[in-house]
Amino acid sequence: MALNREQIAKRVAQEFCDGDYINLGIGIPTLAANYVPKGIEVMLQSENGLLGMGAYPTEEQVDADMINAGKETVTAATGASIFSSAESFAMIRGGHVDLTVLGAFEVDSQGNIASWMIPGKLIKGMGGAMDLVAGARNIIVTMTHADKHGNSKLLEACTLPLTGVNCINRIITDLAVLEVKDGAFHLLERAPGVSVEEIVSKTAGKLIVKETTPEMQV
Amino acid sequence: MALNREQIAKRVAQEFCDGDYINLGIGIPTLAANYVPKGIEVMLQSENGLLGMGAYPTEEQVDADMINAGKETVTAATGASIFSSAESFAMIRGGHVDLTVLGAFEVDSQGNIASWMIPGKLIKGMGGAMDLVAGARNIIVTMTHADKHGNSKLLEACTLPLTGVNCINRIITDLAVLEVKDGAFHLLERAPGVSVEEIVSKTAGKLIVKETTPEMQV
Amino acid sequence: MAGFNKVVHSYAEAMAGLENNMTIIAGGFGLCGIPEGLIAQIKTMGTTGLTVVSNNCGVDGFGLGLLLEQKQIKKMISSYVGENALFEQQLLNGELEVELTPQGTLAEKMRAGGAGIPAFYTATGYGTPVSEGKEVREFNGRPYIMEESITGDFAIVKAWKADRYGNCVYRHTAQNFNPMAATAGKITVLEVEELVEPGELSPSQIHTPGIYVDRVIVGQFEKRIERKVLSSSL
Amino acid sequence: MAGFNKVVHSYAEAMAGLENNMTIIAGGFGLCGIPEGLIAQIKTMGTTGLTVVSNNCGVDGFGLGLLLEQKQIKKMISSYVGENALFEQQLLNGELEVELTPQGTLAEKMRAGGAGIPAFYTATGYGTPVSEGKEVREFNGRPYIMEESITGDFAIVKAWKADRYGNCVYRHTAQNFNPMAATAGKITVLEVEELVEPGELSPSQIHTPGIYVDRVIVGQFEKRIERKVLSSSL
Repeated sequence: MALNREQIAKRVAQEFCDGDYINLGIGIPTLAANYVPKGIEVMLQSENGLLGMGAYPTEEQVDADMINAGKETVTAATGASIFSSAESFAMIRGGHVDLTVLGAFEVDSQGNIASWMIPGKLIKGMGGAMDLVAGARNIIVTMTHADKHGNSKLLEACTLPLTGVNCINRIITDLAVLEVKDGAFHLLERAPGVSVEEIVSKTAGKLIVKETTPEMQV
Repeated sequence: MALNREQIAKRVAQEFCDGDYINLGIGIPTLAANYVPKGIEVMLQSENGLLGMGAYPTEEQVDADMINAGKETVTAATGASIFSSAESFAMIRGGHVDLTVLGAFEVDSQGNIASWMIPGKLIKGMGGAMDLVAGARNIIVTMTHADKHGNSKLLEACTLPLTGVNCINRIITDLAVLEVKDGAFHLLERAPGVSVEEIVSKTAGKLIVKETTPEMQV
Repeated sequence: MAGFNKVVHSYAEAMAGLENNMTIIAGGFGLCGIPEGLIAQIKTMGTTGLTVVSNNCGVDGFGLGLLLEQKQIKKMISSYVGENALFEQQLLNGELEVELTPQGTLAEKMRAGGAGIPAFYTATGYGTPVSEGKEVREFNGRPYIMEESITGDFAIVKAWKADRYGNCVYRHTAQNFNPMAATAGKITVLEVEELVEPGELSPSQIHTPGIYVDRVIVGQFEKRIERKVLSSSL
Repeated sequence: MAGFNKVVHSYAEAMAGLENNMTIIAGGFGLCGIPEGLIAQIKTMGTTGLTVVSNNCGVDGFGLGLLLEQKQIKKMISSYVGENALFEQQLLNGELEVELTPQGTLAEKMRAGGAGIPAFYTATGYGTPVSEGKEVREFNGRPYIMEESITGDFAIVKAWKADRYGNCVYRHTAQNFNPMAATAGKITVLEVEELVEPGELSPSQIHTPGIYVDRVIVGQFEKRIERKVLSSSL
């Protein structure tokens, strides 16, 4: 069965390594912070200028001057630092953030990503996403495998305006974990109970499937 | 009679305006800090990362971590700030420093300055001088009018490697105060007892002299 | 000795000199760390044709959103439109010119503007609509685009504590774009929560040295919260 | 949970991985804020063919001057040679390659290197020997030259207090080039006066966030003064 949001977040968290500095986008990526594997320590970077994002505040801790990039109230973890937007993006663009996890409208088999506008319909703006995909050492996209009409979001070539080119390393969807390399999606894992055939049918871009595809552990 | 170092410094200080942020080079410029006119307040910038340089320390105040750009021990004045070299030069190069006073080997009538090397003989390095002459809003050079052999240091065109081009506004020497504009030196003041003829004879570059040239008040 | 006393006592003084069609650089991220009183003053003045450089444009009815409502803004240079219905609507209608700029590029453009750097290269936006019309250049085999710096006629900045020299510190994540904005205005105006005596702020801990600041005004802040999320809400 | 414990207990560990012909970026201005123990370790290791990026090269017999004496340095990228006889002599003799770089350009090159900016434009050095071979470009009618960024295999940095995450603060003007150096090394090593518990440094007052730092070692510092000038010496 397709994973729910919490399950996708859990699978994302399995990608975290001890000592990683990680930037988590709004939505599912942010949920992954709740599932950091036991025995490892990671630091979360929020691009509005906070390294070492802590838990959400209690009512007493709420402070309008303490927010994350999603404009949510947060706290600072022990060992946190707070700085300007220029410093924050120097960090991101200079390749100092180990991992970025973000959502997308579309990803293609060249590792391109589209996530910030649908011409004529919706303009969110790119915020920090273009900087993150250009700068982080490792980039994971989380999204549903297909849109609500059943159309694949894993394409041969993105149709929407791009956020970045040749930058996505890994995709974690409600159906599968895939690697992007050499101009193709490589199926690594499938959601428990989801067949390879379903994944094949919902992947528009070139997909490489090995003889056996293990189920995700979530 | 030609001014001594202290007198040149006194004349330099007359150029200071209330509220000015000023960078003073090593040597005579630094001495000018002792002659800030009564009733005005200026802040001294030291390019190693100190805005609001104070007096030299007492023996008890000496601190190896508190130096100026001349590597001398200093103190911080009230209202001082301390920052990185990148921030310091952002300030300088971004045009936020009102006035820079520095020494030179040669200046020419195009406002060019040479101050950091004599090929084959001496290489001091440019330090922050190239940044200062490219960035400050107003730049004054202090030096002796002629070298120890009597050769003019105010030339038609500098002969030594340049520090900056078209950047010097004013020159204060032991003999005169001059403005640099429209490809010529303009004599504004002469040292007490120094004749216009002497200044003319010791100025190699084009010199414009008005009918009367007042004496400096030092 | 008035040279370094930058404190003004009215918003009219604080924004004196602002004219139609000027460019304003504004600190703040969402509604966090925004110069609330200075924005209100611009609304009061009714200045129009403004170009505003700010990561966001407030929300409907608060922050820079107030100036959108009054149609005082001709052009926004921002990274994010989402969650601001009027902004998105004016943009889609073509009533408002918008230069969407990646957040890091925007921060760096302001810093560069303040630091005398007219342009720099960045990988951000290469191969996307952001790179259209911009020079592409390779360094060490990777393509980068050239981005030019931004300066403003005014910079409006929100700080926590400042002294009369304009030295200031920002509070928590209300720092955000404020330090860069402060460096990039021909006239930089600081709206602060608290005026302190010179010397109270430790020299090594000052976020923005006073050299960048022209005027300081003590303001009152509502500090509206966009998304109050509590640990118990999870 | 060793992920963020960057503290090492020997200078050998601190500089492990340094090899001949590598590039080292060093913080410090003159003898102020230099990583004394890390420099001594490089002398002990005897590594040669080094390119060292540092505003100065210490003095004869102290700081980076020690590495000049041992001829461990192939090339210096610096702004200032004055007051260092051996430096000037090796330069004039052609024994040492020197890329003289304006101080502000040097600081900006390090910052750019750490910030993913491969090149930027500056007015500094235009029309001087520094601009030779560099692209000249006009912005708003003024000529600028293009300068490329600098990164190093190692950055050696001196801080005052740091925690095990590598978050640190610098003391007074011993800050100088250290913050930029810290961002520009593939491996950044911090030599500090004092190790503090995480949380002791206020988050908003940290000068260099730990993300830039790979190793932290507590050192002993002589802190030699180059020019002791007293108020009474005037």
